[in-house]
Amino acid sequence: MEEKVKNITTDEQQEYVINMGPQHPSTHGVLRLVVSLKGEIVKSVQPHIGYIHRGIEKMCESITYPQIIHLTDRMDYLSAHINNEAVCLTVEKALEVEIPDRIKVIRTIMSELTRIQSHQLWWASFGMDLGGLTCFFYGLRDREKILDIFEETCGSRMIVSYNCPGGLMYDIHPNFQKRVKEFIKYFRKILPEYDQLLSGNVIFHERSKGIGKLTLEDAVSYGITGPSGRASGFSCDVRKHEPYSAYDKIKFKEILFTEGDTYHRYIARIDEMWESMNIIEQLIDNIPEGPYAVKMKPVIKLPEGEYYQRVETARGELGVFIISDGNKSPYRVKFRSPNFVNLSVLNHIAKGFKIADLVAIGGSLDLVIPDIDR
Amino acid sequence: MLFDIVDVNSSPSLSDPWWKVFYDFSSLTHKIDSSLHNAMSQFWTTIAEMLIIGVLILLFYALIGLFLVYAERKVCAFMQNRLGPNRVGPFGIFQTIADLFKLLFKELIPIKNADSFLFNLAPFIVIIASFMAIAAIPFAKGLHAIDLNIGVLYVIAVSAMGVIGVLLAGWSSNNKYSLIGAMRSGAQIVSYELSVGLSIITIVILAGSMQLSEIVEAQRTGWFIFKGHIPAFIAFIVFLVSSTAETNRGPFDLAEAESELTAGYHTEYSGIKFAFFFLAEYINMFIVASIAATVFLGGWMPFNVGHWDGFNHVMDFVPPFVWYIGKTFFVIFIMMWFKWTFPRLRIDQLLTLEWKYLLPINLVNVLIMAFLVLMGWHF
Amino acid sequence: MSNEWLILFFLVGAIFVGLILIFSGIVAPKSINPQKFEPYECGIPTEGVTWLQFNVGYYLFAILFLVFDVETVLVFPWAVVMKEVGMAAFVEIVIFFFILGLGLLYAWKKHALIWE
Amino acid sequence: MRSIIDYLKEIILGVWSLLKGMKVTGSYFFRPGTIITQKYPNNRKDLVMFDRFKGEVVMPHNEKNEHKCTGCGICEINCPNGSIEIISKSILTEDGKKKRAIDKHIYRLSMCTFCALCVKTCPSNALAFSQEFEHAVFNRALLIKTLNKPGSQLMKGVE
Amino acid sequence: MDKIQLGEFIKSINPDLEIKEGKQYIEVSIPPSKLYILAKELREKEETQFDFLFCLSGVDYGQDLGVVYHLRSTKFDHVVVLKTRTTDRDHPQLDSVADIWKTADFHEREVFDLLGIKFTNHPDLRRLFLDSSWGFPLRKDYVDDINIVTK
Repeated sequence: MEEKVKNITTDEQQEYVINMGPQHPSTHGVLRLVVSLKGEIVKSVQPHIGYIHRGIEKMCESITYPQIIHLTDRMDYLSAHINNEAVCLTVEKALEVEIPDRIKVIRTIMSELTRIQSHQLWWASFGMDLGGLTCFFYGLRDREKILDIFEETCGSRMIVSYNCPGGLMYDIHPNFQKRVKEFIKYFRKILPEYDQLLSGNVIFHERSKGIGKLTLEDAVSYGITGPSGRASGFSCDVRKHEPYSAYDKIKFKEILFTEGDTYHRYIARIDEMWESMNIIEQLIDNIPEGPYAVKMKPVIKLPEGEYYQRVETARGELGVFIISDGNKSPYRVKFRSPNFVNLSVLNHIAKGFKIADLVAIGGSLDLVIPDIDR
Repeated sequence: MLFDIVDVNSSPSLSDPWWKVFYDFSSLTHKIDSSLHNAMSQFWTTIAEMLIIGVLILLFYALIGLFLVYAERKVCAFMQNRLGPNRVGPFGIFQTIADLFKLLFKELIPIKNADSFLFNLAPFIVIIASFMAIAAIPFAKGLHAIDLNIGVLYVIAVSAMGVIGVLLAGWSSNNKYSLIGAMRSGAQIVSYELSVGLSIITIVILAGSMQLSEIVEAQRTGWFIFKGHIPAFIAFIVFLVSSTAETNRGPFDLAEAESELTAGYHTEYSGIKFAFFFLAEYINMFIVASIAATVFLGGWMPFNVGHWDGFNHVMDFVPPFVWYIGKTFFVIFIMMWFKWTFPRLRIDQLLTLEWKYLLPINLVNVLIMAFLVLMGWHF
Repeated sequence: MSNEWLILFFLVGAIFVGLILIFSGIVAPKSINPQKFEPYECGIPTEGVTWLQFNVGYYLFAILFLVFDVETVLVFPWAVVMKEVGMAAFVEIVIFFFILGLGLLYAWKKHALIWE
Repeated sequence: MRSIIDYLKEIILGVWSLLKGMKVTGSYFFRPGTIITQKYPNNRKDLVMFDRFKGEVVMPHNEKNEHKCTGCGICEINCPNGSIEIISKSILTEDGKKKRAIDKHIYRLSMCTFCALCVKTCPSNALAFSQEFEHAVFNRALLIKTLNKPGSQLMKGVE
Repeated sequence: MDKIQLGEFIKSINPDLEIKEGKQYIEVSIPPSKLYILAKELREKEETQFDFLFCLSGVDYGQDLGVVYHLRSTKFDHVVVLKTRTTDRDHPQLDSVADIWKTADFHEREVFDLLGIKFTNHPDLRRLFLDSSWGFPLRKDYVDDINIVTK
């Protein structure tokens, strides 16, 4: 009897283990978090992943380089175009192909549009995580405009598959420039509304300020990149540090904060949308003339060696590491996906906060599950 | 008997214009009562009246529930820049009826290891609580089922009873999300009960009565929200916030916080049992909105302004029931507006809001109001 | 109508729920699948017991609630007669609220109003 | 005193920020004209997709029931999912030579990821994307399509 | 420091290292036994400060199993690639660097999951994506008759 009473009062007995996911409204995908609670307080979060592991890295070993590109779409489906670009850049780097400026500029514009639409969806779902359902519809409404631009030029809305080694699949649509300009004009008017609805809100401030703090040291050690890392002061923007495509020709600023809490991860993304619009505005009127693709050999074979290319997706640094043995398919491909690394910090920063904060923190890290599982 | 509320003060007098007499339901109910008496004995009259009232209440209850669900879906859709239900019937007005039938024909799943007695008892409690609360609400002059002399207190007490149903539902489900949801709703009710009570006290001071019909009658010369100016307005805002919290709605829906607890206390309820919780939520919203309308916005009293006689006549021409419903739906609209704009609070912030903001404000507000009444500074 | 008639509303509510439940029980389909009766936890079997001792930090709130709710009940009759009694009632309630306010302030300063 | 002023300021600013949010939703509520929702099955007739829209792979035939596919199999090689299968036959040309020609161009819509590699790499531009976007069928077997129409011929002049 | 200086500096830490100047980054091949010490030195030395492990990939080289570490310094913005390989295919073991760079925790679990390389001193070495009934799919000799369709 006495032992029984003792058992109940020990801390282990008080722990309340709850599965959040794989079928849960707040994990955007099939992520399973095993959460130990004490009361409402999170004691530890164990992510269990792999529910949609498709073995993309293994699949890449048996297909050709142009075919890899359409697989990368499916990793981080919100940054599909940027993922494509990463593989193309790696292949082009390995083959030492000179890419004309037109392609570079179009790729950059498309990347930034991709970034904006990804952040719009993130904003929408983050608002929903905090319980503001209206955000979801506003975010998706505006995202639709970018997707229309994509559809007109690339033929599909989200999984664009617009890149190919040596350039682009097709030239941009004649309406492209006009539509993008229209969108920028529209979105510059709409974005302050996002602030009024969510970011200026006192409830939102209470929910996000000081929640899930990540110090700079931890951010570097955990390798948290993207807006989440930059909110902690980690200068990790690949566009600045290792410029690719047309990023070396344009002026933009890297959004950096030092606080590293949920609120600043949020603000970093909102500011990035403004910055992306600036980038697009610099480029959209001066797309140089030229071919939209460089003639490549019908069968692309990379020379033997190791190639690494980093790009900045909407969520952080994507690395493509290709080991080639000279065949038409790679020997080993490794995708250093930003979400996989960002997920690893969840336990560290969510500990000690409440279960509602866990949802907010998870939302502010902006996880895309297929990119974690690959 | 049942229809024999005769209030000397409020009975129609000859000085009133004809439409006021016409809109007075007490004469109608008297007529029904007397004709029934003539037709049959005392006992059967009672039975017949019971049946009439029961059926009327049920109809009203179901109609209000269905309409509110539809209204919420339309309001939220328009706020979210979309169309909302638009397929079933014109503008989708039959959508909720279709949903009701769908829910009626769904399987009721008994959960393994759940406390089945409490599990089945919970929907009864939430529905009965809302039924009993609706009994004391004055819809129009004379259209008033029970006119308790402690009406305000009674409505607050009974509408708070529904939370017991929520607690039972969460506890008995044998589900961890439900349990957390139930605990949260317990903490919530423990706090927000106070604010509702205190903000009503502010008005009771002004009215000098707790009887709802008398409170309405006292607003013949002006609604309390105008009569008591600033303190009454503050009390109205506090009442809105805390009653939203009490009905588990809007930014305070922590008990069913869908992004954290999937569906909170009613995670395990399926089919029509779920529909009862859903219905009770809307009816509770209706109840608190009608209390707000009755206590602060003058119930079924028309909107009159000082000496604008023409304007006042036009306003008087609108039936009192329409005034009452209009005011209630105005309050409901504001509550929906809250829900579809704000992100959800966290549990500790919810309590902070109550104990550090609403309660002190309320205490001071009651004193200011008492002082105003003492000095006769109200209108 | 007298107050005892409240029972009518109680009965109408109970009958309403009961009849609909019975009706639904008759018309609703039934299918047996052992997994369907498991409590929902995102598709994963529940770990451990659900009815555990559960630490919610509202014990103090419950006590505070008791104090203040009793106070509300006391204030209601005062509010009704406030107009008639006049100044004396006002002075009394100021003292009453002052003491209560001190209590709240004490709880505030002692960090009792923080949910753990 | 200072703390009381701060306290009141906090309340007023907080309520103000909430009102600003309510302004946004409220303004949309009273402007139903901004709604852009499409009533999908009702507007089917005037729903026009963009001309580059990747609906499904088709093989355009001209009015004489001729297509351009030579059966070279490049699309089959390039398809990353193996959704294209080419069954070829050998036919006798007019001058009596044996020649490889297409018998069946089998396209499995259920496996297609719309990467457009087949359309792009086809040397004779025999494939194209249609605007069809309603792919749902009741039988999975209907998703396996034969792209060349029965009795169709290779267009003259296409090698 | 540019690439050549960096190579020379690393050579000065440990003269027996095999340092190759790759196309992009400087590549250091290192036997498993010395990996942990070098990693710690690279992380802590004032001149290098490789504080950001941005990629950790396991590679099956056919005969050997190896791990490639991509390190970057946030202060100097220079990159070094460490390569280590072990010939033991049945019980491959390497030292974990999870206490130097916390990001290695998940990366090493992934490598363990997909290639079967055990990391000693890892805080929580469990399979990440797959359950224990699977083999190690990224190995070249992995056979799965059901799920892998070869044409």
